[in-house]
Amino acid sequence: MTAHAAPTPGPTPDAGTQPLLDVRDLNAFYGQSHVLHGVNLHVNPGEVVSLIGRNGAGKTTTLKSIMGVLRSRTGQITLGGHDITRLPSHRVAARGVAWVPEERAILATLSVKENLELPPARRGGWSTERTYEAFPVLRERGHHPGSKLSGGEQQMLATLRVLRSAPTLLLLDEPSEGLAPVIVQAIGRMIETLRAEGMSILLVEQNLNFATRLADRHYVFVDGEIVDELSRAEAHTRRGDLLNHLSV
Amino acid sequence: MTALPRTAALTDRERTTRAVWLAGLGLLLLVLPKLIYPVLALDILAWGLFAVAFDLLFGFSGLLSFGHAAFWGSSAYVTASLLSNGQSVPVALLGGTLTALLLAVPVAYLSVRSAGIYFSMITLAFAQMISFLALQWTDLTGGENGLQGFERPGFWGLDFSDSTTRYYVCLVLFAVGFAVAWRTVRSPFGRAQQAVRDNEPRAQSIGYDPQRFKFTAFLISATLAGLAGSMYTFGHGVVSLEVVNWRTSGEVVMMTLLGGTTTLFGPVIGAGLVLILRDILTTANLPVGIVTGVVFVLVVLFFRRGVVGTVQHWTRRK
Amino acid sequence: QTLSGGSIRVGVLTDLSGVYSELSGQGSVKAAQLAAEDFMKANKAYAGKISVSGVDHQNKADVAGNKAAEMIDRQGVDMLVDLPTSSAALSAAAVAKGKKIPVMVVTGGTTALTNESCNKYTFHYAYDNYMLANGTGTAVTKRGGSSWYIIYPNYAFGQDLNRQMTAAVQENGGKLAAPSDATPFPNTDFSSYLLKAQSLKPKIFGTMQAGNDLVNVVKQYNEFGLKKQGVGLGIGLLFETDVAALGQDAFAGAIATVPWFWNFDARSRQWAAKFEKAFGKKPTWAQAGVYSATLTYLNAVARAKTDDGDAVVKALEGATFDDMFARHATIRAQDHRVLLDVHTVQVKAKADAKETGDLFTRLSTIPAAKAFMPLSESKCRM
Amino acid sequence: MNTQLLLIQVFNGLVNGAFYALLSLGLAVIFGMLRIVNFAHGALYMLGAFTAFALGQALGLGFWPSLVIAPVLVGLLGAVLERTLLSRLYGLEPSYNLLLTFGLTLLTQDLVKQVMLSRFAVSSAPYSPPEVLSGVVNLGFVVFPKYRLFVIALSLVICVLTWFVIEKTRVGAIIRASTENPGVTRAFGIDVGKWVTGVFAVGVGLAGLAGVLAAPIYSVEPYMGAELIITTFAVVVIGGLGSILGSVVTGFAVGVLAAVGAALYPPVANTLVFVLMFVVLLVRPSGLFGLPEGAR
Amino acid sequence: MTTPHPAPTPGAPPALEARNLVKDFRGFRATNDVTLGIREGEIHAIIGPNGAGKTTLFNLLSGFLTPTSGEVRLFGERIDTLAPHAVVRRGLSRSFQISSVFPTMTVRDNVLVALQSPTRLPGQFWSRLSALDALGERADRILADVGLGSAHARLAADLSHGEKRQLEIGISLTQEPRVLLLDEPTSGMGSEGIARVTGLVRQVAQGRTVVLVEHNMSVVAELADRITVLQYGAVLASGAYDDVRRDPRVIEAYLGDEAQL
Ligand SMILES: Nc1ncnc2c1ncn2[C@@H]1O[C@H](COP(=O)(O)OP(=O)(O)OP(=O)(O)O)[C@@H](O)[C@H]1O
Ligand SMILES: Nc1ncnc2c1ncn2[C@@H]1O[C@H](COP(=O)(O)OP(=O)(O)OP(=O)(O)O)[C@@H](O)[C@H]1O
Ligand SMILES: [Mg+2]
Ligand SMILES: [Mg+2]
Repeated sequence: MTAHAAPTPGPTPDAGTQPLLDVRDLNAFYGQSHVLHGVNLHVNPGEVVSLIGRNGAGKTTTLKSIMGVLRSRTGQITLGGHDITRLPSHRVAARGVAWVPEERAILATLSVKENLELPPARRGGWSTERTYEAFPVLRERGHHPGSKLSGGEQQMLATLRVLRSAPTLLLLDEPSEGLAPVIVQAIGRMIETLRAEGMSILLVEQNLNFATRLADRHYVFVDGEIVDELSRAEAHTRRGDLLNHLSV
Repeated sequence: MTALPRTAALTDRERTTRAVWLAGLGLLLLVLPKLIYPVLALDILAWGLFAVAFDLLFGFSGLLSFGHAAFWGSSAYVTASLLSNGQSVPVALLGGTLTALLLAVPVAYLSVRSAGIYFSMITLAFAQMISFLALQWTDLTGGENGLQGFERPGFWGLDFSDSTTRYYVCLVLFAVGFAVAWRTVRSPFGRAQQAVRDNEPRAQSIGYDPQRFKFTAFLISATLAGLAGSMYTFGHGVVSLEVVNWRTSGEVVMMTLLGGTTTLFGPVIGAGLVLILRDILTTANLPVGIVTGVVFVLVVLFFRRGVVGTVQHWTRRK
Repeated sequence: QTLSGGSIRVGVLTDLSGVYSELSGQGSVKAAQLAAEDFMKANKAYAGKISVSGVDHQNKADVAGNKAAEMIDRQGVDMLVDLPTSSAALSAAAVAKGKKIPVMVVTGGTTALTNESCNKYTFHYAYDNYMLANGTGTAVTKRGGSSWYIIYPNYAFGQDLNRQMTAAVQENGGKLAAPSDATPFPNTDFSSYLLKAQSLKPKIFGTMQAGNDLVNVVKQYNEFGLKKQGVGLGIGLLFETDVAALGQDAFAGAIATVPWFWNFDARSRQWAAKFEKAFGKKPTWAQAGVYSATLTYLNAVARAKTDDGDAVVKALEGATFDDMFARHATIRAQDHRVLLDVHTVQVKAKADAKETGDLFTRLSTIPAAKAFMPLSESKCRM
Repeated sequence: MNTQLLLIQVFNGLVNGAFYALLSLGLAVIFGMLRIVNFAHGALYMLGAFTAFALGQALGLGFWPSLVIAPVLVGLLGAVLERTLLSRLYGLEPSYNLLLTFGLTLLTQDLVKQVMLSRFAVSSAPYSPPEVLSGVVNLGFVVFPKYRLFVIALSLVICVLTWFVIEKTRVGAIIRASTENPGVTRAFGIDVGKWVTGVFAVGVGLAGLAGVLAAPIYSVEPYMGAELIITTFAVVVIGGLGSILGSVVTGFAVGVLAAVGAALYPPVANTLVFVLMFVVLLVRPSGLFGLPEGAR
Repeated sequence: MTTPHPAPTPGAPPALEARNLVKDFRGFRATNDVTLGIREGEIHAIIGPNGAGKTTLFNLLSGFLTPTSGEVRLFGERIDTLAPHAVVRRGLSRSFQISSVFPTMTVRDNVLVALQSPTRLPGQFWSRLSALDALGERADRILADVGLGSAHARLAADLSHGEKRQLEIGISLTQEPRVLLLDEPTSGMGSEGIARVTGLVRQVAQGRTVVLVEHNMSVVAELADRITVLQYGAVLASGAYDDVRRDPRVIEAYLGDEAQL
């Protein structure tokens, strides 16, 4: 438990910019088991923030809690100043949050195209055409069942489809998993473009190189708690600490 | 980590709980004919074993048969017909049970290739054909009049015209059937069966042939259903078309779910509850459908694990 | 008098919740109660000594057997009455036989009761297939229904009815316009048979369906306009409730045979009025039959001076009697068929009905001796 | 069998097929998309017929208004049932749905029976076709009731319409997604509950519509849907679970086949559909129009 | 650069061999004439862009798919017409790219049920579960090896993504196959898990043949004796890691910037 784990509540030092997402004292449960213990974190507008930690540390659980998919939790989650703790997830989505779950969650009974076009389109969101241009393979396989895509293709589809809704905050759970190095690089470039377009991103990653290259700040999870927070620069200078947290 | 690891101590406790259940059920069944009318008690044994047989396939293999009446019913008819032709009771019981087993071979072979609702429908289709056959083949089945009034000649000095004697004979058969089911689900075979149910491709990838396990489970289940069906005939001394009707297949599903699937005791308790409810309704002057309908709805909404499952859940949490 | 348990207990084993509950059901229980009351009034020695209980067998053979046994063993029931659904009736009869308790089957119609499945303690009251088919077939053919096209549900009841009906038609000089057709059972759509009837143009379209199947046949008979095309309707088994289900006009002109109907004559009306006052509805013939059967049994007890099964059976066998339901009745000792006068009736159009529930015009009465299967044909060996 | 008789049977079969198609369409919509084995479908069909009858008795409404109002009422009831009862079971074993809807079937049947007996004093309710459609028309080879032709036509229209809405619009994809993975779908900003309720109501409404259409030709009684539902399940399975097109085509085809089969050998009529199903499933384990795999 | 495939020692067939394998999915050719020989005892990596057909190739090799044409041989014996469970019996076992475990069983039972499979026990519906006790020790060792020792009593359904991946590997190890196919064994794992799995693969590779699909190049670099690169369902290149890494076609299609690593 370190002192600088919890960001100071209230207005942030740089006046006028209120965090886009603010999570305070989040506790989450699966039935009897208490998985998150008082997590505090925030994401500023236009920022890429990563959550890193060992398997089972609680990263995915944090994203699910923000999205309102996991309902048994306490604490407060605000988005742009509005309390979204109690909103059902479709209302959270309507406020501009998009979630790319781990394990891809491709809908097997839908074709690739249907998967792609499932999230409601919003102004400024990616059109089907734009997606196809970015990843032509999806056009090629458009009418195949979503479940028949290769693992990596599924990962791309999962990441791209939520862009239709032009989210302001993107929750990405291990977007580089199972992707070929060239595609990982492409996804990295895409994240940079999105940030440039003003999107905020909360990123869960196991691929440390990928995360440290992209994120402005890092939260380190150990056993359901945030034990450290590193800036972009610190991620390089304190790499030893970081690796320490990630092993036993 | 806050997850609850299952320690050895807990397993011991579970073992104790299980023993308590077993003893309780055994004791209850021993005195049952004193508590309720013996023929009704006998009915509970037969239907209870039927439900256990069904659950062996449904709960433990994930295959919902909607045609189990075919095995129960054909065994019931064959038993009755053997008795009518002057065969002794053991021969009749055995004949009925074997009929179910024989019938199950082609049905199992054809149906375990499908899964989910398709499996249910194939078994239903098969049962419908058996039911059609029973309606048409009046020489064997007596058509809609059914078969009744056949002898149940005594054996080993037992007098089968006494319903209490019949009950205890059936209790022995029930115990045998229940033990087979018990052993099966708690054997390495049962484990493999569960693996196939949980994740078929994965089971294959570690060397299991899913078809083989489903097929074997089907045969065991159908045979036990057959044993139950012959007990039913032996107990009642009547068989009518009802035994091959799809409603019978449906009823056994309901009993199992009501009592709690994959609990083994559950189906027996479920059968008991349904039959006792049905018995109460014969004189209660309440509309049968409304009462049973409400019971089912309430059970699904509030006691989803079934009676036994719910109790187990409570005790486990404590 | 020696009564087991000091009293006579009448058990009405019937359908209180299913398809027959409207035509027998609680009404049958009430009818048995009326019989007990009437009997106690007439025989002061038995006052307060008769009780009636009704039990639902849910139309299931196993439940019927179970309940019969339990009523006899646990409640000390001395006789069973009503018993709709053939398999349930046979099952209860088999159980009662083992316990030497008389059974009066009223609403169950299978001829097996007085043939291969007959037994010393079972009596068959009111009607059976033979009487229905024979009555209607004879009456209709005699009235000029010379050509027939018959359909029957393809199970023992229907096949039996068809056989008897065909025989009756042919015996009286009628012809079949085409061989009878077996229909699936149960069935909702009869259009192909009705279209066939349309092209055959027989004088009479005979339907051996019962219950809902009958209602469907008649509904579609009207829909296909057969009545307008001059094809008459002959019905195998008709209950008052069937007529109510479609409205009287749908059935108007149809001919059937019944053992009784409430406004048949003054005696029956009088009883019907009493029943209606007690129960709130007009009696069906099945309910009236239960009344009569119960009374007949009680009278036999009075004659035997005991409710011992064997003695009562002896008193019943060969008895002749006459009540508001059973006219010129005899109980045939050899097969326990209760013989009584039956009536061929025609359904009235609504406009011709003089009061509510006025359904039938009597065409003819078949005397008891001729109405039922002759003993020579019976397969009963008791 | 001569061609005239064959033609007649085809027409008869189409009428039965129209009912199979409407019912299996509703079932396919509900099962295919919501994964609910709606056992109560037959009871809701019956409720459609009964509502038409009751509307006539209580409010004097004729066939035409009932044809619209009764299905809507049944659909609304469906929506209520889905919201209050079925929605509690999502994510659980489908067998719970089966048990629940089975219970609802028993309940509905007996409730209607009580109402019929106590309020209308009949155990089976009379209902006739509307004036314009009563009577027969001569089709040359056969004299056929007008009303039956109307049934064939209307059900065809409804089937095509439903097929179009589901297969040619986004609705189908949304619903399938909602049932396959409600969590993720909701997280896309789709109000899963609303869609699911809507689809259930429409599926059930189709059963109600079939019921109203049946009222003038079949006996209107509490158990009129009980046997029918089993046959309809078979039809849905032959067509391939969840296939809208499959259920419609198979509905009509089975109707015709059964009618022709019954004319050749009447006793099989009730069993024919099951034999058919058996054979189809042996050859094509996921039904005629079903997707192989992934359809579970 | 493509090395000729047959085995080095004449007479000894390769451990696993694919000859002219083709797989079509409704007009789409996912595997295009793949010929491949895996030498006994080597660790062979298969890499290639997403959708190149690596998993499909595994499915063909392990019997989960039947090839449209071509054949698969395991120690010289044809296995492409066999069902997956029969292939396992002949000594080839695999893991799945997307974790595939038995959700209603505990972690330990997941491993136990896999361990009992090659024994005679599964057919015996009359014997007791305690018959499995003999396998318990092995199960615990495997769990410790994959880092799930403390999680042995939890339900597999309740594991986190990475933990499921670990169990996935554990189940695959139970069969003690002569040839082991691992589909992206380190995906979804953190650095600790990756290190563990790398060590584990090296350890189990003693005396067996391992084929692995990986996108993590450092893992490939560390483990693989030889590499085959697939693209559009066909073999693009094959050889030692350092050779393949420098192949411009491989860099363009697959490695990108990472080639400099
Ligand atoms: N059953 C199937 N039906 C149709 N297409 C399929 C099927 N299985 C795989 N494919 C297609 O075949 C191609 C190869 O898929 P495969 O899963 O083998 O790729 P991969 O090399 O394993 O990719 P990744 O690295 O992303 O896992 C993909 O384009 C995929 O969409
Ligand atoms: N459905 C569940 N039921 C019970 N426990 C769960 C469930 N899902 C996750 N857990 C447990 O909660 C803890 C946190 O899991 P979470 O999925 O958030 O981990 P993670 O940090 O995302 O790990 P990974 O990198 O492996 O995906 C783990 O111990 C996990 O086992
Ligand atoms: Mg995770
Ligand atoms: Mg792959």
